[in-house]
Amino acid sequence: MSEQIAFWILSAIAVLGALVAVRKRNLIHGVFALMIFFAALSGLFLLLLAEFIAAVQILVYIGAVGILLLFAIMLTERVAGDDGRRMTSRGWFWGLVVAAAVFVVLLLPAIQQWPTPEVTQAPDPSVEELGHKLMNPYVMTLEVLALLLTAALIGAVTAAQGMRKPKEEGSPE
Amino acid sequence: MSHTVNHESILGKFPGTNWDQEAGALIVPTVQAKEIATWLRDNDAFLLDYCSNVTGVDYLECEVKEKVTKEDGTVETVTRTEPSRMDVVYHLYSMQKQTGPLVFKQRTNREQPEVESLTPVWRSCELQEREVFDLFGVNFKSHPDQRRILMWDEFEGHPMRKDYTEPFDYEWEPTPHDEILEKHQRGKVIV
Amino acid sequence: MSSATAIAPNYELIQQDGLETSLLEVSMGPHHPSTHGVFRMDVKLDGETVVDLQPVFGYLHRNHEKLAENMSYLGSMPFTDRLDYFNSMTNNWAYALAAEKLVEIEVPERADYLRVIMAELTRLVNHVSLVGFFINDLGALGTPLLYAFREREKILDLFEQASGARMMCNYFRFGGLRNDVPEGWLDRARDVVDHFPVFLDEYEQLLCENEIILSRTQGVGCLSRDLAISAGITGPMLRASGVNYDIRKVDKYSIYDRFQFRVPYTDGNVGDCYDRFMVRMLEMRESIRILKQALDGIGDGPVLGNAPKVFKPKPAEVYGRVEAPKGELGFYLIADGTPKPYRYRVRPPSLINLTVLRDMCLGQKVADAVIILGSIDIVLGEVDR
Amino acid sequence: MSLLGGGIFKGMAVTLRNFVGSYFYKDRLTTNDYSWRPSDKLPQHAGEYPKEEGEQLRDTTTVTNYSRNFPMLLHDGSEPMDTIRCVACQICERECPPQCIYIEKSTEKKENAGGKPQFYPAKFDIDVSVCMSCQICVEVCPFDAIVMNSQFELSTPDRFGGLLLRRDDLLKSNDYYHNIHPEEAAARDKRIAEEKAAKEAKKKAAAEAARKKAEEKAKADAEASEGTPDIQEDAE
Amino acid sequence: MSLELIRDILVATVPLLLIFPTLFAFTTWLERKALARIQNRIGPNKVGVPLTRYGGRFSLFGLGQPMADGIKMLFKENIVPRDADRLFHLLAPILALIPAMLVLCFLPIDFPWINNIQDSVKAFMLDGAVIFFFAITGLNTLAVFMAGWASRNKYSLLGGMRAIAQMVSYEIPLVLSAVIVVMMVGSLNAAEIANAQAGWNWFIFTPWGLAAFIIFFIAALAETNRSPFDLPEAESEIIAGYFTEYSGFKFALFFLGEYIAMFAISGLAVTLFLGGGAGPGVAALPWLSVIWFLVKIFALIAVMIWLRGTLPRLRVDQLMGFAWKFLLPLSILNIFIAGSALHLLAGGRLAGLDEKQPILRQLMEGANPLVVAGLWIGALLILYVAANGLNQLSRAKVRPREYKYAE
Repeated sequence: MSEQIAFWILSAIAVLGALVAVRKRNLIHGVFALMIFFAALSGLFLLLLAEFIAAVQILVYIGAVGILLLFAIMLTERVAGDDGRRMTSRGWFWGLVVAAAVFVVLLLPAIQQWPTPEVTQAPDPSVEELGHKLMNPYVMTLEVLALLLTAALIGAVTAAQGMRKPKEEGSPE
Repeated sequence: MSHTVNHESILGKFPGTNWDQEAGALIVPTVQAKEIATWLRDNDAFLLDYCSNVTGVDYLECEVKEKVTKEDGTVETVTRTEPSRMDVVYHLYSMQKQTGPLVFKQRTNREQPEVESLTPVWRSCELQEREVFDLFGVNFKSHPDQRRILMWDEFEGHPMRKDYTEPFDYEWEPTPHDEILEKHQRGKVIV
Repeated sequence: MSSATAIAPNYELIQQDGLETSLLEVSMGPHHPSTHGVFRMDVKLDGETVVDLQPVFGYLHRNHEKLAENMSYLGSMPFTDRLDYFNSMTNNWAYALAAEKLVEIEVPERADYLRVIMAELTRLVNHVSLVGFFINDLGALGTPLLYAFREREKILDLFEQASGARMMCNYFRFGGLRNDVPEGWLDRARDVVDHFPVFLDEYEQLLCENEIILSRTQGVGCLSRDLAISAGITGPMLRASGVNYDIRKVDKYSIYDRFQFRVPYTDGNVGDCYDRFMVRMLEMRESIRILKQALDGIGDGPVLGNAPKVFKPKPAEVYGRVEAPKGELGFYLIADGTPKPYRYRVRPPSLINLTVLRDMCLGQKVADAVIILGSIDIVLGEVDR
Repeated sequence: MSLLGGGIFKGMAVTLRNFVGSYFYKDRLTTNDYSWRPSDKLPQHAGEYPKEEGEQLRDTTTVTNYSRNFPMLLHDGSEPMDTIRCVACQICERECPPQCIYIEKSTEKKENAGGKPQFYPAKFDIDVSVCMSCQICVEVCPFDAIVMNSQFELSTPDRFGGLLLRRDDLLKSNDYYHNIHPEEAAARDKRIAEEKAAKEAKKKAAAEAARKKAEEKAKADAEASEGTPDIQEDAE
Repeated sequence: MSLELIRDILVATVPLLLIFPTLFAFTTWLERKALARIQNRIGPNKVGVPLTRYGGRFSLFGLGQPMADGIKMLFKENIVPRDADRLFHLLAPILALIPAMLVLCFLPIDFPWINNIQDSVKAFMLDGAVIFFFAITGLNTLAVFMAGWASRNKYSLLGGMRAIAQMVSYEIPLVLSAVIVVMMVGSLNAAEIANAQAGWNWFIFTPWGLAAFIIFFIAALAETNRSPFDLPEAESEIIAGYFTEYSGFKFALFFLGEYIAMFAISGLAVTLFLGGGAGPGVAALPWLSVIWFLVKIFALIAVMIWLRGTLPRLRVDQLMGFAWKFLLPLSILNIFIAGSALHLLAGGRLAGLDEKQPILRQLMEGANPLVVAGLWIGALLILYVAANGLNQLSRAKVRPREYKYAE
């Protein structure tokens, strides 16, 4: 019974957070609303007893992506959004239609009770199990991912470096 | 005192300059000022590479009584009116030769005081010339950044001039010493 | 020439298309914890790097020179205490030296010895407090500063017993000193001077090999030899840039030629904040040597020479200068026969040492600009007069 | 440097030594505890502070007997206005650099301690908010009438009137002066005594010389009246 | 929601909310007294119970000072800059406090009232404690930036940006040095890590454990903006950094958040390296482990205060260089050394070790002392040479200089 209440509260917070993130004119408020959404999501993971994923969710999404968004915001102008520019893109009608279509497709299984695939064996969400899986069958994907990330890191550094090329060569240190 | 700088050779080389014996200073026409200054700095005999002090002196119109001994030996005082003028005084030293001050003066009138800036020759004159501009009103030609240094920019007048009268002190507050203030108004007003 | 508007010559800001980054203009204003008084620096920052720096003076300007021109010669002696309020004794001495040149008074032997003792004690006070403030700007929360102030207290007590006041001593007169030191003062002075090297060893052990201080101060705010000479820099800052020029050795004024002491300086290829900090630490040890010799050599006798009752010098023009702890402090006096000076000019070492603040700070970080200002050792009473 | 963090550890050793030292060597602690005093003994107003003679802020440990603060007028005997030393010559008012002394001379003269009729200052105000305790007035005063006090608790609620010390607040007795600055007071009294002695001696010498001259003149008239032959033996 | 579950959760968390703020008050007093004594001062001794009849007062050695500060902070006027972002100006101190308090419950201090609650709650709290710890302390960066941005003040903006750069780059060495301990114990559970170091075989006594502890401690200093790394609130450069515009109780909240973060991170250091509640006499009196845990925390805090009294501050680029060019490579190297040494020692039976017994004792009896000694010295040597090499690499030119004298 308590899980039901917790689930409804958390999902309500999640939806609210997402809505605020979209509607808010002030970018900073938008980013912080997004982070509330991530926190609610991590709460939902906890409800599913997958606490490693919940922790990683907080660590990665709020800790890293959030900060990245803040860095990006610091570089843009007119963040407070109080300068009266209205952005009414003309194609809002077609946007609404596509959104409705996606919603319908999502709702179909719930309405017609399609036979949900049997869960063969309840996945053991513990960290140890995850560690073993990562190391044996999926070690290749892990290495490729690592390579990809380092490449992205080096790319970012060279891009940032290029922006301000201090001319003085003999600068100390 | 570290040994002083002999000035005869300068007078020789630059006819425009003359030597004010009583003050012990080299009077230099503003036109040649920069040329002489660079020569003094680079010439091996002087190497005056350090300009220690730059300041202005304001002389008002005043009568000077002098004792003039006429041919027949009688001494009688004649009053001569000294014209008003404004001096900019430079004290030059040499750090390599460790020789004493050579006092180097540029003279100009008090109405539009205009003097050659020596900041390109010695960087130490930069702030001090700005101060002379601020407090005396002397305009320094080709000074890189001539602004008021001590007073705020909207301040009119040049406080260090002898004929400067204080503006009304609008921030005046009733103080116990207002009896003293009135006494001052009656008695001596700070010139 | 570095004109006022050009941003740092050696620093070119590439404008990325569509991304005009504006410079962050911060005014490290008159009310800032590390500007040693009311002094403002308008700093243009690109991120953390200083791109342009404009010093602004004048917040403490009370036109000391105009006051002096409307007051008797003796009347402006107490005002010289307030020029560089850390070293009132050396300010008095510079003024007294200039005035004595006007009237050719002969200063008695004991007065000269006491003058040297007072000046060297002031140099200790100034250098100790400066090193304390400098390390405090680096971020050490007050510990070195409070050690320095503990030693400074002892010396200020000596000043209070001699002249009646700790900082505003008003102790020198034309031709000698106002009154003799109370008996027992010289022994107390000897104890303070004997304990000082012990304190300096502890201080050097705390500061001189600390990696953080070394990496924070070395290579920061470099001042070349010829820029230093041309910009009229004097005092420890000049000697840190490699020029061996100490007015006590050059002019040999008063009785400095009787004492053996050395002048520390560098070979001039770096001249950064670390050199300025170390030159001051070594200068303190030399001052202690002078003090020891002076305390041994002092004799008895009168303290005030045959000073005339009313000081009315003949018309003359004089420039007297002294090696103040901050640099060359000079007084340019023009007398016109009345008891008031016609022109009274103070040559402030702090103001002129600030000429190169902008050149040293360009391209450095904000934290370095604060330290460079700290290493120049300015006191606003003297800068703004 | 030798060890990687060598310098930092040395520095930490110094602070540790100071930390431990401050518990054992009491002379390291230079901050002396400004002694706490019950509120009734705090000064209410600069003017009426210690009316009874000689009461000095004994228990503040910070005041040494050399420190000078604001000036005070001296009087010798017990009744201030009878034995005041100041003769309102206004030299100190002229010489004072910040111009903070204001004197109004009395119209008629009054007997002072030495019996000679003298002027006295009807009004003698020092504006303590302007005075910078530079001791120039003490130096230029020919009558040793003004000396420096070491009383520093002068805070007053009223910004204007409170900081203008009138003549009666400034007047202090000579033995109060001996109490706060013993050495200086003793030296000053000795100098005054010597000058007085020298003056008496000179006066006595002058009186004696005058008397001797009067006798010679009397003797000379006597001879002149007897005849003129023995002029030459007077000459040598 | 069964009532016992709620009761157990409250029993597990509410006492923490009471104990640690009082410890915070005690630490502020300790810090001010210790700093004062380092600087040859006496420190606060004026606040106390006024015994008016005798004219004196009992100053209880200045312990009244934190209370006085707390009350003062309550009554100070709460200034909000005119064009500040009101909502975030208020939220920032709260967000600074939440993660610090939240993280406290992951510390395996077995208070007497802890062990009679359902082990499901206890298990949940301590399982995966290490990973949750780092996840939630990451939130602190958000709070600092929010404060910096919301105050609309150039100095706080500078302070906020410095704080982000510093925390992001010091989190990596922090996590990597914790990885070594997790590798040795084989589980993320804080209680298991603490029990694995029962008796005297704490992980700090192994060379890679010692290196990891030093890196962890330096990174912890940077994470909580303490002494040599207190750049975000550098008084001499940017006034008070991100909390320039804060006054009154919001400033006190920041202060409380910083100190609780200090407690939390030194608590984790104690759990990982100094054997949690382990110490002499714990076998005899089990409640002694709590005392030992707090004593070790206060030892670490004393070192932090000592550093604050001695060291000046690093510059921003040196701070970054130190993290990326010195701590990071060293911690990666340390992981390799620890991994290879454990492999050599345990020889493949690493998985077979049971958690109940202290890990090190099991590893030790297996191998002969010669190999162990060789491993120990070899690891220490490699680490020291690597540290010196890296230091020379990044700051080679920094040396005390010689000076000339002129007669």
